[in-house]
Amino acid sequence: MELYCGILYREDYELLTDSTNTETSVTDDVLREVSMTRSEYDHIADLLGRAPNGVELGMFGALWSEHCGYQHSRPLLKTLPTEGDRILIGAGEENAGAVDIGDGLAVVFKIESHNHPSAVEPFEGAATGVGGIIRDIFTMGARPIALLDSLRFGDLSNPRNRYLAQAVIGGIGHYGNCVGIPTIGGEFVIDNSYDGNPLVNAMCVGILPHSRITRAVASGKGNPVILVGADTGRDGVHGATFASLENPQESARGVVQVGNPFLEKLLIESCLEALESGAVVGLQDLGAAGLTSSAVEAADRSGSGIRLNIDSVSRRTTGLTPYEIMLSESQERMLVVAELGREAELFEIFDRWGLHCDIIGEVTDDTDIVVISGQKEEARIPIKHLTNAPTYEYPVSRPDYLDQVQSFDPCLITEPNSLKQCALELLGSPNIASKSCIYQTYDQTVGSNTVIPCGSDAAVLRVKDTRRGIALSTDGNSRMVFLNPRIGAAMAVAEAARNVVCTGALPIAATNCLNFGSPTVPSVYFQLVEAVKGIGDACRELNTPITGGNVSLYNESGDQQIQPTPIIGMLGLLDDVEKRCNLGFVDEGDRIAVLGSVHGKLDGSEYLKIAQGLTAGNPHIDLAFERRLQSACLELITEGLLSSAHDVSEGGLTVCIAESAIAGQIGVELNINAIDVRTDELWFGEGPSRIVISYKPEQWNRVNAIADKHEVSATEIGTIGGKALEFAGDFTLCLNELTTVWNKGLGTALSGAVSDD
Amino acid sequence: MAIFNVAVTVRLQTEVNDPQGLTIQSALSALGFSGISNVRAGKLIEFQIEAASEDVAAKTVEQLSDNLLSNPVIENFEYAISTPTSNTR
Amino acid sequence: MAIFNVAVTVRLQTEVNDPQGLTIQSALSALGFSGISNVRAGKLIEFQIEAASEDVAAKTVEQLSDNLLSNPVIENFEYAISTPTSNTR
Amino acid sequence: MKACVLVFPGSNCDRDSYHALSVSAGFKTQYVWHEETNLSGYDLIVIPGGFSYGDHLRSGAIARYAPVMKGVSAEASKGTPIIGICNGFQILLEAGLLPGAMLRNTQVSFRHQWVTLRTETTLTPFTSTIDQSCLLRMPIAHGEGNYFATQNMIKQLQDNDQIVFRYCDSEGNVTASSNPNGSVNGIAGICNKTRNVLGMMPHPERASELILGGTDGTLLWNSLSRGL
Ligand SMILES: Nc1ncnc2c1ncn2[C@@H]1O[C@H](COP(=O)(O)OP(=O)(O)O)[C@@H](O)[C@H]1O
Ligand SMILES: [Mg+2]
Repeated sequence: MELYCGILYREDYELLTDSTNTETSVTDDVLREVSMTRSEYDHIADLLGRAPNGVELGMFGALWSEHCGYQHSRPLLKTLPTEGDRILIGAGEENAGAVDIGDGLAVVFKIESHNHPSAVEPFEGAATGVGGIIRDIFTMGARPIALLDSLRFGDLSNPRNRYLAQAVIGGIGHYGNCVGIPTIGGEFVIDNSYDGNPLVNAMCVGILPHSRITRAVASGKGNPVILVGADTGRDGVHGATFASLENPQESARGVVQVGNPFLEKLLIESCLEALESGAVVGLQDLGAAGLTSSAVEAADRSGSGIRLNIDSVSRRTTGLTPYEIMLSESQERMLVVAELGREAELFEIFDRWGLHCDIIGEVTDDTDIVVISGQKEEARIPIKHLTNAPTYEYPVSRPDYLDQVQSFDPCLITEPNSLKQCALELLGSPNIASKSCIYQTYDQTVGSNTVIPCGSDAAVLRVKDTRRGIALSTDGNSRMVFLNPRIGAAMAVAEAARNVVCTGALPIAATNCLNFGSPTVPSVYFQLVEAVKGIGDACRELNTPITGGNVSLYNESGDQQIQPTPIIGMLGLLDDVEKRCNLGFVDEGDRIAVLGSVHGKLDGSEYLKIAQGLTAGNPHIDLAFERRLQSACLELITEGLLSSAHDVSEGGLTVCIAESAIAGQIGVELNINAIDVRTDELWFGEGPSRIVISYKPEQWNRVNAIADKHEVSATEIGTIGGKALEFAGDFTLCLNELTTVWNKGLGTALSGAVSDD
Repeated sequence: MAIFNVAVTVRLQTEVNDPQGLTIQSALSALGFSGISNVRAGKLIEFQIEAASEDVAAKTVEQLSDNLLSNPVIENFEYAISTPTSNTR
Repeated sequence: MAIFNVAVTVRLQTEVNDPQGLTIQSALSALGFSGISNVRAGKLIEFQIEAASEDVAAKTVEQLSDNLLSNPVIENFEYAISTPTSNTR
Repeated sequence: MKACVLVFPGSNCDRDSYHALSVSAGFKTQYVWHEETNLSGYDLIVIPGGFSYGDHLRSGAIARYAPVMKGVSAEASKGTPIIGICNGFQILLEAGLLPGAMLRNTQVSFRHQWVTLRTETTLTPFTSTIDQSCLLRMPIAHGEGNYFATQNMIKQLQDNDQIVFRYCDSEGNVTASSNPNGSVNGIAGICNKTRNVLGMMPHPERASELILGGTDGTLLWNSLSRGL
């Protein structure tokens, strides 16, 4: 039945709204349409004491979907640490969490996925993903000041994946550049498991005085409910439930959402101005499940009811049904609850910004959402039923593959013939090579706050009118999570925090996006359950509460589940932004040391994948040590002892040193006394809790003393200088050659050109 | 082999949101051009193609219009082929 | 008063470089579509206009094409006006 | 110094310009809404960057019809210094206050990077105190910054010393590889014949504080205040 949902629906609509209708008359097709099981349907009928009509069923379907209702993840998410001294608005209370950064200011931030829409229409899917997360931030009353994008694609030798990657990058740049919010960081990772199911996660960060924090409430009987912004079309009807369907490409129905960043910019400015007027009671964006979810959530927060007259909703197309109006996901729309009698002030503001608005309803003192069209009541549902989606815990079973991959024995691997060749191959591979061909298309400096743009461990923004700075990073390491879900997820948190620490910032709070396969597959559910535990473990140890996030399940294509991909967005705070640190080597003669272990492990490394074609091993992290390491590094930076700091991640020590050398355009001479260590483990081994630092030679005693104090080893491994990188007699790289390979690697892969080597 | 002139027109599907069209429309009314409605913005891609016959050319044009010049998820395309009458312009 | 359908086509002048056209052209040849040359990208703006007569409509269209829809330094425009045959679409 | 920063729907460097002028340059600065028509009384008018009207049709094409542009024209003929940055440059071109037009960057995509600029003339109120032997560094961030003018126009620009900035390499040579967007002759900024209207693609307002990576932008503000 290859029919557009609206049409299919309209036939059944009559059937369902028929008062003689009994529960059994609902067909499987209709249930599939709203992504609902028959037992859920029966449950709804019990709750209402009657059969739901079509509009009501659609509303339930959307709000009980994973995207809005977190059916499969809510019990898990409850276990995450969400409290802390700095938390002003905790996870789940509002559209995004708010964190105190001192000086009476707060930072609001959140990450969200737009994976399924991007699989269908990558440019618009990514663009509207950015638009959606920006709305979550200014809904809080904050001015958005930064964006980050975390991306995953299948192998770039496949032209479809190259197309998806290019279009997604284009869409992100298009939206962010036009609204004038700098994109200052992100990730770009290639793995076969994302073939046909790319991941597009976008994070937005905003800033505001504590006193301006705005709640997304519909409260106060009689207060008018105003819809501002774009006219409503048939866009993305079923978007919210669509995100829980396993094959988005085939089930793509409705109309693809096309974003309008220009309109969003007008919404940002006008909404911030409207908030300043004091005439706004509550502000709520329209995201997944459109009017339904925003009205329901806003009323639910204040325990009020809400009554909508959908005939007042301005439309872009003719013939929209009440069902479509309630579920349309047309972009760039906001719901404003005004103080009764002050609507005119708000209309004046929106009008000046050239925005259209309609009064579409009012707040009531019961606890129902009522939808009216003409004289007819199209829906009446107690709000609590819509917001309390049933939750499920699926059978969990430890995946069979784990024993096999974890029993990996490095002795069976032969060390590479040419370490140099291997190093160059790694440096030019898409996951390690410079991402500049991506972020060169992003405006990174609009807003005049960018102190460290894309290209470092974390980006740093100054906070105007204060001495402070904030640092931001997104990190995920799906291969490690695949090999050991709990440890891998903890490692992602640790890496995000470590990246922020390397700039001299104290990690203070985190957001997360859980991108997983189908939760109904027991081994996938195991990955989800374990990963959430791992995030909790690390956030507790590192004292970085989770302030919010998003869950994206059913990421699979065919039978292929994506690698489990929790993405962590980390916020760090610098009390004095002048004390920041960067990753590039600075001066001839500076010394280099490693904090933490000098060599890593082959487990789950990029080297093992690229040079040996293996995804294997059992990663490990000592979280208590990680915390001490981060404290040591922070103290070294705040004491002003370091010239550079760079976290050791993919590609191990070689890549870490190479990146710092390229950034500073200066060579190094390493002298490492590593007997008993395989050369590949030494140079390409990975593992958490390692930072390469550089400093003036005369500071070594102080550096060492601070490391000692935190019970962290600091090992001197070399000196900065020259135009070559001497890897302790094992191999030598020429800085020029290295820079070219690293700079060109990704651009070449993305354009589909065959590389020379 | 002959050379054919091709013009491919790409339009957003009617139900798809057209921010460009909407912005132009409101600019026009702000400029005092009244009575203008349903503004939609599309693309025109023109080129020359060398092919054995018009049919062969049409086949190629169809293929590349569908895959490259337009995005079937949100757009429709249309094309016209003609033999160059002269080589000016 | 009648309603007319209008299509305005805007093209870059021939002597002006067309980065978009060049990019499309190299993408096409990279993908193996050979024998394609002189790719040029243009714009199509379609709308409806209410006017007393086709002549009146044409005058307005000419004016707004010249002032807003195209930039005479780099572009040329062309338009076609027709009466809607039916009111569907 | 009294300066104003115009605000169009979709301007997004208005706040940055305001910040640079008021905090870094110490000008008394005000925002002016696109519906105003009287711009008299300012020593400097800034048309900021961004995506006015979403850059639909062509960048600057719609903004140039905003009521405030009448005021801009009037002030341009009175000799008031007017600077259009990025989208502001595009608007000045569309308005005919500067010659030429903008095309899409040769790479077609948007481009953000720090560039090096050579000051081609100090005979403008914006560059009067700049030492020409010192190259300037500031960011660009645009998708349509590929400046186009006919051979004739270029000749006139050259003959009248209207080319103000060119993109160059670290040695000051204008080369193909130092040209970030395909602009004809590496042109990054031009002025009108009477020299009081400057359009430039690079963003001096984003290079007006050390913490943002450079202060070369302040050389323009200094020239302006020195000139008055
Ligand atoms: N999609 C992207 N968008 C913006 N910046 C990116 C993107 N991908 C990578 N970057 C930037 O490139 C740099 C290197 O990325 P990555 O190797 O993931 O860093 P790390 O390993 O330190 O987390 C970082 O500064 C990161 O922010
Ligand atoms: Mg890092």
